[in-house]
Amino acid sequence: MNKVVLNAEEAVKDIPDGAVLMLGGFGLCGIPENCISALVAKGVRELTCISNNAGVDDFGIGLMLKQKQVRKMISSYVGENAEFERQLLSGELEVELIPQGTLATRCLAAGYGMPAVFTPAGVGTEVAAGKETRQFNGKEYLLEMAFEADFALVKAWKGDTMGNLVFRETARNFNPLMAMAGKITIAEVEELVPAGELDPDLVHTPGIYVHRIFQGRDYQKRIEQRTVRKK
Amino acid sequence: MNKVVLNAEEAVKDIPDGAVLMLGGFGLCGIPENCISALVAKGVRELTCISNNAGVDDFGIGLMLKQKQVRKMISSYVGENAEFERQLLSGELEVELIPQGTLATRCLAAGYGMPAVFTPAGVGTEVAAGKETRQFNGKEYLLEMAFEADFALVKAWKGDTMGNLVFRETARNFNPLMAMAGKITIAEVEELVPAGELDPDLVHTPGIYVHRIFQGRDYQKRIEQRTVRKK
Amino acid sequence: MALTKEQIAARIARELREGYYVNLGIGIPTLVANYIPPGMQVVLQSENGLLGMGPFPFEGEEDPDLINAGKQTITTVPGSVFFDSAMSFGMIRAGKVDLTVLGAMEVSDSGDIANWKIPGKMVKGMGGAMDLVASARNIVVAMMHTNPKGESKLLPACTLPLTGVRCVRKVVSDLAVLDITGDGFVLRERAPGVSVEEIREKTAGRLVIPGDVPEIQV
Amino acid sequence: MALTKEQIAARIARELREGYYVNLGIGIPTLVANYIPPGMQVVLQSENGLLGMGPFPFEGEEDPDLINAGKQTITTVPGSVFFDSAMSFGMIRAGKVDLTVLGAMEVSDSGDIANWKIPGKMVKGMGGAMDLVASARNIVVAMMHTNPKGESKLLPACTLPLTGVRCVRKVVSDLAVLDITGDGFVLRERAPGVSVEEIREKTAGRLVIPGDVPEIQV
Repeated sequence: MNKVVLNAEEAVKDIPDGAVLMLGGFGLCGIPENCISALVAKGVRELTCISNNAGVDDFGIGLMLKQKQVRKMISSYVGENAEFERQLLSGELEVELIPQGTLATRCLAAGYGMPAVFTPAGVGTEVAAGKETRQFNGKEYLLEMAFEADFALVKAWKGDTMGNLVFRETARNFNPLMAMAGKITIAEVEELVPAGELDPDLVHTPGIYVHRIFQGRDYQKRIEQRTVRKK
Repeated sequence: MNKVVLNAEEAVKDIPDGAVLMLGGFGLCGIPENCISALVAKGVRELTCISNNAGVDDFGIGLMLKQKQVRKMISSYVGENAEFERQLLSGELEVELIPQGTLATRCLAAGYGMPAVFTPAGVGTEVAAGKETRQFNGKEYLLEMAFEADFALVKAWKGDTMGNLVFRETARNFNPLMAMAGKITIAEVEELVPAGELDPDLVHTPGIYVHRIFQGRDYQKRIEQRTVRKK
Repeated sequence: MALTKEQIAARIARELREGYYVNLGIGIPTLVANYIPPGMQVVLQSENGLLGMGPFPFEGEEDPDLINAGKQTITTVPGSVFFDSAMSFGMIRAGKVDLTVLGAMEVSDSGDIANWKIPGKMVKGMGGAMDLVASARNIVVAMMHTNPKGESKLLPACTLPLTGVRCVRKVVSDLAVLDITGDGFVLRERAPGVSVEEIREKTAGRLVIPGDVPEIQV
Repeated sequence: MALTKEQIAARIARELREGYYVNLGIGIPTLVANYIPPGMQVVLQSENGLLGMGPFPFEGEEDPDLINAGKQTITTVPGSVFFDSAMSFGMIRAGKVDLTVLGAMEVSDSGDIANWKIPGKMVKGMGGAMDLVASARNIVVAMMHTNPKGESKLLPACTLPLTGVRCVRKVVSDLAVLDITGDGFVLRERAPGVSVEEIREKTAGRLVIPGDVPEIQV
């Protein structure tokens, strides 16, 4: 039951070309930095990435885009990335834009064994094109399918050797949802502790959902919009 | 934003005859003891109670059954209660038995604004009678509707004045789900603390779902099956 | 005199009530937080997973793990709580957020809204906007009444790709406050010194003028 | 010699593998926990909201907030985690539990199971059984081969109301170990000293005997 692997390289070594990946994070907050670096180093290609955002030019998923490792992005918002825009306009990259709550809920559905969910998001818009709709109590909903992902790459604050995870502040975002949704879930953590150190009442992701875990290193945790007030 | 009410009596005072209630707890573990006592004292009748279990003869929902306050139980398991059995056989009480996971998921659906969910539980059994079924990826599912409850009565370990809740051990069970699902949610807590005392990373139920909260008292926390080993 | 962006935000803030849970979009809506009446407690939701958003951090106290939906560094307030994105949109979908304030490129007189995509321009995505407009019980749009060319943004039907249909309940523009009812835009208040005639002229969608229209208190 | 309940549990425990997440039902299945091979780490799920169920507490250390799905007082182990009932059945439904062991009143040769209701008797409810059998990837049933009257409980079709259809993968009875395949009950092992003939006689459902049938190692 020790799910610990040595490092990011070992954790991602069997991710093949063409894999469907989920990557946690919102903007650059709570992204699996170590896994992304390892995927860039490994050079795996033709990836489909399910991730709320696509990073920036020189960080996050942007690093994989720069190496042309990504064939398709499934995201809710993909601004802040010039290389992304170039590849999209040139047709090198495919993008599927879906509402943020739908993205989250399709992850939840996968983790909870629900094959599909109903959401009103996108009813009457181009997002509804080709989708089944249904009324409940006079309100219209879209039927949205649970995601299927080969690997989920998530970043937690703390984790234990059995794969139990705790997230910090808004770096939680999509991470616990994707952790539940991956066929294989790889978690990188800022602090890896022995089983029994985490309060069992206060774990966000039970280890049953996590297959590999490692102690991450050299976290940059970049800030996209540094907004402050004067003292 | 202070959601604190004085006590259970005040918290339940507007629950009318015929209301649909959700009551948290699994067996006698994590049940809203104070709210139940107040409902018994108030004598409100013709209730529909959505609760995994129905208490025992002299505790929990059993106290309300004894006063004939309950018209219908929606539960997954209703053993351990002779008065319950008597009322059921005499036709005074209606019972709808539904699978435990379906019960939990229909609460979740209500709290997450999902009008219905698909679950395989009960496919091919009498639970499926009259229900829509649908295949996804070759597996059959039942379409189950989100619950609608007028009031949810839940018991937490700690809570703050803004209604944020933390549960303890397996007393969590259905409580956070029902807390999300009630039109009006009433939480009783073993320890009520000022806003800001709970670690915001470690709250189980955000206060947005909770309308009234009070400091409970005289908790009995009865044990149904005391199983021990010798030292 | 048309309202400034700050005045639009201040007017919208008058829609707040004690104990409201509120989601504020990017742009003018964000400014609404500056005009919460003193003594009124309102909880700000940030859909990336926070209830109880506080002001920007003091210089040097930025925390990369603590951002809002606009990816800005923020702080918490006492009673704040973090959660994942599914719960965040779950509480939105379940109608637990009392008021949602959004910007818009176009609004129709039946309450349709377009605010995410301009054909021919790079599309960045809808983020959480489609979830918010489809789910929120009470949506107020903060917007300019006309575009830079002077063309009305309050239309009989949106020309841009829709974000949501029949969802906007109120528009507060630089010129007017309008409720959207089954009858179209109902003019409730006008900016100080702005005539009903000017508003009629700049509103392409169906406009209802219910007798006397008071000026917005600024 | 027919197996005792303990021997049935011990035989089922041989289906466990390092790192398995396991849900054990009430009755014989609960006993399986006593036969986990030394050194093998297996995590027990209790569907009321716990991964990492430990043994009963020492006398005087019972905690009313800490019970299993049978409502018995229990303990945790290092690495335990609590969660709500939706997540509990979510992980079951998503197939994250490697092995589920249940009792049964009847099992059919196509893998149907009946274990919750006897017509004419007070019905207490299915609890989590329907969710477990509909969702678990690998279901082993622990049961007596016959009822007290000597009638087979391994049937061509269940006579009692079903708990789930085509879900049981293996039966370990007091007489035999049988896999359920598309062909029916495939006899894999027999209790020491119990003849294939006796098993054939006491199995009403379709029985496949694939050549030599070894005895169960007890």
